Amino acid sequence: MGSVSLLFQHLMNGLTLGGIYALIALGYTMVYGILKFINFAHGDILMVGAYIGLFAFDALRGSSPLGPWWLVSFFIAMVISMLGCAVLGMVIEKVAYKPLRKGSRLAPLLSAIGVSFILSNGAAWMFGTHSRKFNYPFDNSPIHLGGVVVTPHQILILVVAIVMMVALKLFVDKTKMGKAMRATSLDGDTAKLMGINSDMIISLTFGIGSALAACGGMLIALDYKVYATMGTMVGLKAFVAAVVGGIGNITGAMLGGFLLGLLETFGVAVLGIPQGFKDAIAFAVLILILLLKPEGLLGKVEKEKV
Amino acid sequence: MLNFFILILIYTCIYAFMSLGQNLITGYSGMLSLCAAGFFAIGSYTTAILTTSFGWSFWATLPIAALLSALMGVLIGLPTLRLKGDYLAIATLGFAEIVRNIINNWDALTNGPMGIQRIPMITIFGIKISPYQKYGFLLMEIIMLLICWFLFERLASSRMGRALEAIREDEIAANSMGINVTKYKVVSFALGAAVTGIAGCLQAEFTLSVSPGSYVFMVSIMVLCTVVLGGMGNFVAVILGAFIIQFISYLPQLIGLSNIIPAQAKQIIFGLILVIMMIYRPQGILGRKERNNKKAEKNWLLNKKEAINEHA
Amino acid sequence: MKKFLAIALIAVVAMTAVFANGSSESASSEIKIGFIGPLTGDYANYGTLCRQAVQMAIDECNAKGGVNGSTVKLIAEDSEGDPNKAYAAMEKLANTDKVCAVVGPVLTGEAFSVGPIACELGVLAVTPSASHKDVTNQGDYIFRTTPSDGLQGEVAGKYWYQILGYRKLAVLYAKNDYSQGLYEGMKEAFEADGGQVVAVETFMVGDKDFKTQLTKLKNTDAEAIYIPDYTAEMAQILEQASQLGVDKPFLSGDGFLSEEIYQLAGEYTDGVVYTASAQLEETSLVKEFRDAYTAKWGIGPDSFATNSYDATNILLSVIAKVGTDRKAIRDGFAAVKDYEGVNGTINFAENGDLVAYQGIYEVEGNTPKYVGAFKIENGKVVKVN
Amino acid sequence: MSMLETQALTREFGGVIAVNKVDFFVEKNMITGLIGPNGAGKTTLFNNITGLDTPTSGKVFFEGKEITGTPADRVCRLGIARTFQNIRLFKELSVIDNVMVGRHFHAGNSHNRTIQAILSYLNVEKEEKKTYLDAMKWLEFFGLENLRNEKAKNLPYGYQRELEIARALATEPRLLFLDEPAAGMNPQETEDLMKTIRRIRDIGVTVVLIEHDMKLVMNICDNITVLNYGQKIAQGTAMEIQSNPAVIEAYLGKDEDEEDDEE
Repeated sequence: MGSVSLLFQHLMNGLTLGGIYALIALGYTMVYGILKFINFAHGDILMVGAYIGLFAFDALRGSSPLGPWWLVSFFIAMVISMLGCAVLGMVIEKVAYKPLRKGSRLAPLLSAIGVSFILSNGAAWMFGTHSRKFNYPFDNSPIHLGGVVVTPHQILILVVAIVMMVALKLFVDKTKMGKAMRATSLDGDTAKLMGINSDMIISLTFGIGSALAACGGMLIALDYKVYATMGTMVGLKAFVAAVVGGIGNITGAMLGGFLLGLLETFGVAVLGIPQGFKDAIAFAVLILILLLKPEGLLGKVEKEKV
Repeated sequence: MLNFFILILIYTCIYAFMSLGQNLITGYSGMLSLCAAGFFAIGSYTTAILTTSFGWSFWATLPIAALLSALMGVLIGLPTLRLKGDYLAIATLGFAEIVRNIINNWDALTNGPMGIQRIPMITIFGIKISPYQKYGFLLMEIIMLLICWFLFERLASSRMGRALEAIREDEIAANSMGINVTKYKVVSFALGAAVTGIAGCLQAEFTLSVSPGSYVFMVSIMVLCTVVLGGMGNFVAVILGAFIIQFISYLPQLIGLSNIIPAQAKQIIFGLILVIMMIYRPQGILGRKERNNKKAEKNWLLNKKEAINEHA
Repeated sequence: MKKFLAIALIAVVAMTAVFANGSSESASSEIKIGFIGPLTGDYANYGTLCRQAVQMAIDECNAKGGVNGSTVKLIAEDSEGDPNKAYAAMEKLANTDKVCAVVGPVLTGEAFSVGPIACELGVLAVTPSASHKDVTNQGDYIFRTTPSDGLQGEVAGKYWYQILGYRKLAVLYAKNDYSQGLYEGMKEAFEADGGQVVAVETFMVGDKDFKTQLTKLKNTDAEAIYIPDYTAEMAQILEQASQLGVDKPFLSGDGFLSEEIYQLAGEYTDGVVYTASAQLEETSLVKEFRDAYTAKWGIGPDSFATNSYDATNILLSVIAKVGTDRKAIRDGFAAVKDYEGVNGTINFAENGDLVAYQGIYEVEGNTPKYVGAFKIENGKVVKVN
Repeated sequence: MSMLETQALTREFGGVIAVNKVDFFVEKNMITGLIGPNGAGKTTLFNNITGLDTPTSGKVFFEGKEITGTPADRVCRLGIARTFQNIRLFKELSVIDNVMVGRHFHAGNSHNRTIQAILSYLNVEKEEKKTYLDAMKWLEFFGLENLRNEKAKNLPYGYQRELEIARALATEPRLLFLDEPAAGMNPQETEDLMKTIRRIRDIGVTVVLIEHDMKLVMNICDNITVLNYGQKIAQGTAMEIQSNPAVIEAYLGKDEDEEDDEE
């Protein structure tokens, strides 16, 4: 393998990793944009989504052989999982976050950490601590492009991430609901005065964010398996990606996700950062971005009024 | 049974040290830091390395560990403390992870994943304080804790404490009142880090071994839980919180039901505590300690009376 | 506030009452055995598998009428993978529950914090899985039913060099005590023979993406890749290696002796050669144990669970012989000779190490094939029998 | 030279010029008013002088020394204090503690800062007593001493405004900036405020205020500067300003209570 194709292989690896971050960051950025706190439980909702998807998929496809029906079942399972997580997200919001909206900024964050603990340990309790395999709904034999190897699943992640981004962007920019969301994220109280039911909008945003997490969870699970703590680290990284891109900005979340994936891959592969410090890259990037451009790459400047 | 109770008290003291630090950082200055585990690790490894590889006495490593943790506090603090709430939380969480990565990967210094064993016991005037005879160890811890608690309480009641509270309430206004916000934030962060480092030293001396598995994110969460449960901005409350959290933490074992209760129950309970406390009692069990100006007020009333008398 | 404080206090008092109650119920006809391992956290899976094996051995024993008429009770403690918690667990098991011996701890780091106190308190601790070579050198009261890294690594390194004929190896291991211990043991033996470890990549526990490391290893001139890791991670590595078209053979350690790997990695396991405990081919014990375990817990045992099962059974047989005195149990345990366990014939060395032959397995398709038991004689790998 | 002077002070926010080459003067022992329509750049000018913001270009001089870009806490120590348009009290602290924060950098008496820190740590009680007495003087100045143990957030609005001024005065400034002190007050309260501002001037503190209440401004200000679209369009006494055509044009048809002042 020549050094150029090696570089391309790393690029491909980085892009898929980034695609995963981007996909989760989309949900993160929506929720943060509107509620202004880190939903620590986002990664755990993702995990619940993966479990729901796994069970639904296995039940639907039954013992039929790999074929088109698998693919259909997979997408039906994805819809079920997304709906399930949307409901879960809305319930969590209502129970654990809504009562805290007026309190100190610390309160919802701590509550979110609590929810995260309940979800991940509850799942370990109910489903056991071992990893479960999520079968590919299609033939995942690698495709060779020159010296570079790509799997159909990698392509699926990239495609889904981009489709989700475009759909989300259209939804937020073009629909009435999306406009209400933007208004609520800018100023919840004023939006309320303008006749927007901001409680409903926040709940809805949470639902959509959680559904996105479920979708991401299922796609990750194909590669990474399903287990109780699967969402923790990837959730944090996705948050970093969302911040790097500019929190609340959908395109920014994508950009941040890909950038982070590439940085992690190239940092280790090319710049020679020891593998043990791979996770540190994300946090170092976060600190740097917050210092140099706190609003993120594509974010808007928000100055505190004095 | 009593024996195990003493053990819980020993862990309570270790966590109480960390909660004092977390309380100064979060309760007083209002910064949500999630890197207690990082400073804890720095303290533990400083003691472990200096006592085993260099033959230092525990008492000599103590100030070094505190200083090193404080220095790390400054290093992480300077760039990150201007970040607001959530961002600071993630950045400090990241820092704790970086510390864990370092101790896990720097084999030459920390012996990597294997950790360091055979740490010599603490001696005072030639008397060994063996962790196996727990009473002596507990007594030593309590004395040290009381000293730290006294110093922190006094710090909080001084003008520095007031400045920190002002910063927590409104940074911009505090800044405009002549308070160097960055300096005070960094100092409180460093002091909090130092006392957390001391907790690490004690931990190392109690188990007589250190390894990276002890310095995980869960530790930071437990410390935060402790402060939230007891009451932010109240040093007595957080010590109480440390006791309750440790108690709950070992509860399944205490009541001899660890076979029946699933292992995850404890973590689920922690989660529930956080959520329920935030909804129903965000100020914690004891709540914030109001600043006490009683003596100064009395002095003022006295002065006033004198002035009136003179006038008359 | 006062109301709240009162409630909190009442709660504490109530809990204390309950716990006082809980620990005073010590029936005289009960034999208590402790277990320490991670039941939550990153390593929960491995601890849980071990605990289930211990539970199973005890249940079987009780079903047969217990030990000398007394029922055996398991008290399992969660260490969360944290050595400090493991330490507390040992304290508690020894002093509060008054167990007569402990199976565990599961992880090497835990074994290092538990070892000294086990020896101090005089409670036998038999670890099914802490393989670091120094674990048993901490004192008289710590034994293990897993071969030390020294042995496993030595056989592995020599087997790769002498039998498989590899001269250049690449390694991908987790930065944890288990993987690093095996890697270091293997490297020493392999390089002593004249082999060369040409590339070493690591990862952190919890990582799921190994493409960067594998892409780098793919482009070295190593003839094979050694992955002495835990099950779930190896499954990931094998799958991603296949996706990246890594055509080098994979070598592994006893983490591979697990049904889970075949469920997770399926056809990617084909061709892997690994070291694990030796077994006597003719006994049906292995299969019986596997089937019983799977039937009981719904998931197959791994090698650590198997070791736990053996450890518990040996312990029970020793207690049957010498009673519940801790010192007597320790001495009885050390005196065990040629115990026929699931893992074969078990003997202990002076320091508490398992005296064992090392088994070599080769995966064909989806099933491991037992190549045989091996030992080292004068620096040469020799097949036993 | 005036007590405070800005020279061509300019502040840009991403292409928007909030303050454009403003030369602003404050004379000692006078009450200076700063007026202008919403968004004229008044608060931005305040922020750039008091160190909460850094000018893009231009200079600020205080008592002959350049203080451009000096951080807010140092500006305060130099003798310039301020209040805020949207009251920024330390809400959870008591009234007296709020004022005591203002005494922060006056506490302690040694010149060596390390020694001072240690001393003040050893003498917490003594130091606190003195700080309390000093702070109390300012509460008494406003007649708020009986509310001293209330939490700041529980005070009625008018008292909160006064408390904020008391807190600023506790830093012993020679120059005091008040950002819309009369906002939200009823006529009676405004009347009282005017008296208070005069009393502050009489104890030797120079006052600068931003205000929309023209009656108040015209009544008490010795000197008035008018900003519009970031530029200074007029300066002079109340009489001069009232007859200035540029000012009249700027204000014509403008609703004074439209919206908050922008930066």
